[in-house]
Amino acid sequence: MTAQLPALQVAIPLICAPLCVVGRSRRFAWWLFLLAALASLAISVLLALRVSREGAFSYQMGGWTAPAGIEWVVAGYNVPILLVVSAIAVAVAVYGYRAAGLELDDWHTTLLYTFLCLTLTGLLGLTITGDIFNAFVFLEISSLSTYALVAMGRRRRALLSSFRYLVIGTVGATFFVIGIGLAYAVTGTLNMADLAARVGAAEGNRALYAAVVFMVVGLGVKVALVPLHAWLPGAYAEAPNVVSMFLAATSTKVAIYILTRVMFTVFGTALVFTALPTGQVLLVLASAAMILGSAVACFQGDLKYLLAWSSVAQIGYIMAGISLATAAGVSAGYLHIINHAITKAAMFAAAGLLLARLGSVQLGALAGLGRRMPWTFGAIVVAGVGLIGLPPTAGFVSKWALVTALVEQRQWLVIAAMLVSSLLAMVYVGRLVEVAWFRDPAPVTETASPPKGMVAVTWVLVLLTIWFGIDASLPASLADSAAQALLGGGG
Amino acid sequence: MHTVLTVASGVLLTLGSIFLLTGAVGLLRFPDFYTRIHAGGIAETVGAGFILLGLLVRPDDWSPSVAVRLLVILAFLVLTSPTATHVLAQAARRDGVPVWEEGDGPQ
Amino acid sequence: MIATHYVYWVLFAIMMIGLYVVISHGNLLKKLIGLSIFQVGVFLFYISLGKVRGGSAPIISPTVQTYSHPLPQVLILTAIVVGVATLAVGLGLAVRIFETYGTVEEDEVITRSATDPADGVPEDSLNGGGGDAAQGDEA
Amino acid sequence: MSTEFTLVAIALLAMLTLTAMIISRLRGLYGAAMVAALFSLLTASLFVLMDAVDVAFTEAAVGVGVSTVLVLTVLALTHSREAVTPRNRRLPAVAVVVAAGGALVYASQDLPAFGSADSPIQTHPITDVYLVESQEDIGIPNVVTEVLASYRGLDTLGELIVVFTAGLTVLSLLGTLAPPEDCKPPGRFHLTDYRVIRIVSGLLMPFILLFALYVLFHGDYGPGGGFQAGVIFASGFVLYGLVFGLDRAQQVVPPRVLWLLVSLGPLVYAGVGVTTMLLGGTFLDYDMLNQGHPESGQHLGILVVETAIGLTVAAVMMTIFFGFASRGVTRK
Repeated sequence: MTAQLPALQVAIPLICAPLCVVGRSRRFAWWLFLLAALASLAISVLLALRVSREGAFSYQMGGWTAPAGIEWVVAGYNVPILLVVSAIAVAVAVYGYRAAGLELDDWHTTLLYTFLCLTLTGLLGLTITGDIFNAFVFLEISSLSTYALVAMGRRRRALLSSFRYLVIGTVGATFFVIGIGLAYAVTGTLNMADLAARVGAAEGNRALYAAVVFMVVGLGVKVALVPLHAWLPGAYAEAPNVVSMFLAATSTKVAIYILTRVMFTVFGTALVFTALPTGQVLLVLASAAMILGSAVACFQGDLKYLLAWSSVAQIGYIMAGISLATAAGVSAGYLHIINHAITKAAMFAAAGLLLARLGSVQLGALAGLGRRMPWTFGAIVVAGVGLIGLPPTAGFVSKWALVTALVEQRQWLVIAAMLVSSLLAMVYVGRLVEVAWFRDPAPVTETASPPKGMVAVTWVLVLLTIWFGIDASLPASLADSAAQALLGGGG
Repeated sequence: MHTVLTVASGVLLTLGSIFLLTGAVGLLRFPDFYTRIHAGGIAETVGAGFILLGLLVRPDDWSPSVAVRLLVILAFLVLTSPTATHVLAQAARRDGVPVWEEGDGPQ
Repeated sequence: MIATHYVYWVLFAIMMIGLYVVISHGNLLKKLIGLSIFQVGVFLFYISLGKVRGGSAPIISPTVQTYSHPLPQVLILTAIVVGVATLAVGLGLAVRIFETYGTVEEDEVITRSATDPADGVPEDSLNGGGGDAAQGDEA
Repeated sequence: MSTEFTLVAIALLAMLTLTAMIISRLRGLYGAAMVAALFSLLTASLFVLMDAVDVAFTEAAVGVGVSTVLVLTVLALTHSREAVTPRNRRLPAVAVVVAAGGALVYASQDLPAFGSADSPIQTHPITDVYLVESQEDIGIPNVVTEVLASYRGLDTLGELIVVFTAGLTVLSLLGTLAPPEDCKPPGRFHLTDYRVIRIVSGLLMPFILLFALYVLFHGDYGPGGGFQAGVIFASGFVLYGLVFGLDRAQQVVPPRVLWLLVSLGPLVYAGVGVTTMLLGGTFLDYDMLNQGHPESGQHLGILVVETAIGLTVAAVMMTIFFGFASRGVTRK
């Protein structure tokens, strides 16, 4: 039965989605989503063990051998992503049990879990597939369900955010499809491994160069790399909080993964980084993202917008590591994917606690509440330290790895950008501290304390960031094997 | 026989094209909504009908299955196109679209 | 070059007309129509890649020798369906935006969103809902 | 390329470009929607010209049919006149278009000539797998159906999930379908009052539904398949709803049933996958369905899968249409 695990990884959440609709009950849908998340986590752990034991392996869909049929590949480079996505899904499921009902009516809660199942299906499928057009299909599944989730936000601005995301996202996906088409025209195949083998023969082909550009731009939209980040702040901040927590931790990370997969294992470093100036361009954009994201975050009056802009900056860190195209750089990027996913999930979870208690996360409404809600603000501060990248949090570990990789390549300007960005992060986290502890409390109507389950999930995530900050052996080994798999030319 | 059919087919196709063309001209040149849908309706039924008939009698690669399909298309065309024109005219009359009369000048 | 590549160039032009409409027009519905044009250009490009001179549709029959390639057609069948699904979702959003903002012009939506003090307030509390917390506690 | 082919292609491409430009200029959106339908029709003709009959069928059903009806319905619910585009929006648009277009033209220098038989696509080994070996492995004349439902069956499952998601999203945005009694059209005007349209659509209904079934089950031998069949089936009901009123259409297919049908398709499709896994194959390996005769297993699998697609597509299209249309009725 273990041979079937790759298919089950995606099939279980996929089947749970229509079942949620048939069940027509909020409770039932929640159970199904929890089941899907737990099953995915269990399966991804089993897959990770198998990869560490016997290396990469593939799964032939429909029994057709690779280029004719669709192939799924499990290897060092996607195992960490599978683990992160399904672990966050479990956290979101437990957290959402009480949190979702705070923002949505019964019927929309049922749909929320259905869409979460679909997003999970899309993200996992996108991660595991070894066929480039199949990747587009899963990308669209996750995108479409994400638009629906964002539009469920309580404020009417959520609708506009969702619409913008839809238009920008679809243009990005279409660019990706154009890139696939150009590569297909030159190689005649859609299978990633087969593509990689045939790309070498078509050296200097201008259509292939354009294919790289279109794919990087198209996926850049999904990654929300500056200047293609316009959809992100609105989408993250206006979505219901459970959704923000899930998306901020997973969706851009999966997009980054598929971008690295395309750059390193499909087109190869020789084409992407030597023949084309992709590395330099991406480094410049990543530096711009770090500074712009953190700077804009300092001026936000709404905690969720602040967190969303900080995500823009953090994506810059990850992209900086990856665009070095060295083992150390890619490994640092992966490490930051894992650590930032946990940190940002913890941050949004804490924001959700505030939303549950105050009904708003405007900074003005949080004034002086630090003493009254020590647990919530404690979580925010610890996770905030993680965003700045100070010890003993996980953020420090990955930033340290990133700086080491940058020094190795003598990218002093990028390091300078990182420093500026970290200082700015200190400003916006400091602002939160100042608002919470050093301002006169606003007269707030006291409501019941947030549900215990939500607090527990928040603190589990916070403690996890501290643990990975002290003992980084698990994420570091995952990241190292990912970098090895990507750069070792394993298709 | 073959030549006769080919010529007949050519004549029918030409006739159909002429009707389509006049329909298009009429659509542009007629003064008001009602006369325009008249032109459009003619093009749709008569023009397309002649073209289908022309294809039907074409002797090259003639086969019963294609002929039956053409006839079915013709039947549906005769059924739906006048209905559409009718509904358009009805809707225009209900909304009070004015009828052009002699001396109104072009719209 | 012209004789062998003209089809691609025209299709690229169509894609770019669509893309131009998406970016430059502020009307949400027009944006969606532009998006469809952009996508249709890409669909035609794929199909043109699979076409073979003198070929016919890939339905195997003993009388035909050359077939155009079936794979691009399959991909585009999928993509068309994805496209119409996106269109339907976009239209649904446009209807809701019109109902809450009273316009489907992006610029007007943004100005109304910025000047309207009610915008910071959750929509359902405006409607006199507010029973959410109670629901949460039941669970 | 033969001269006729080139002439027809150039004529169609010219008209296509022209219509695209007209759409971009038109500020009356009803007009733009109708020209967009024409654009789709031209596209479908080009697909036929380039031997993609299945795609042409789908584009005709989707672009000319579904999209147009949806856009028109939404225009009735919103504004149909576009404001003048501010000049400051044009510059970034031009910049993006010039960059992207430039990249494409640059790329086209190394693209294989249009229609060449020795391009990498045509010479890749999978061409033979699809066009020759498939006839022994599966034995269905329409290769597009084979590749769609079997070789790349997973893509098609994904596509079905996308359709499912779209249906749910529209429902989530526009609220649950209104009960039939709330969907009575406002009194004074009934399309049913027109005897001509009532009788003609009454005459057409059975043929439309019959045609949908034909398209579904004939997909193995000619253009067609689950998706097109679903769209045609739904269009029959849309016609019925338009002419006889939404309330009566919803009495024929109650919202509850629609809900079930919407989720039935993905369940059946994925269920086939799980079944083949339980029988010892991989996901969606239809060979397992009949182990003695893998060919007939493939036939069975493809048939079930196509039916599942047809069901869900029809149900989703009806849901979306009823969602938009009942919004209009209940809002008034």
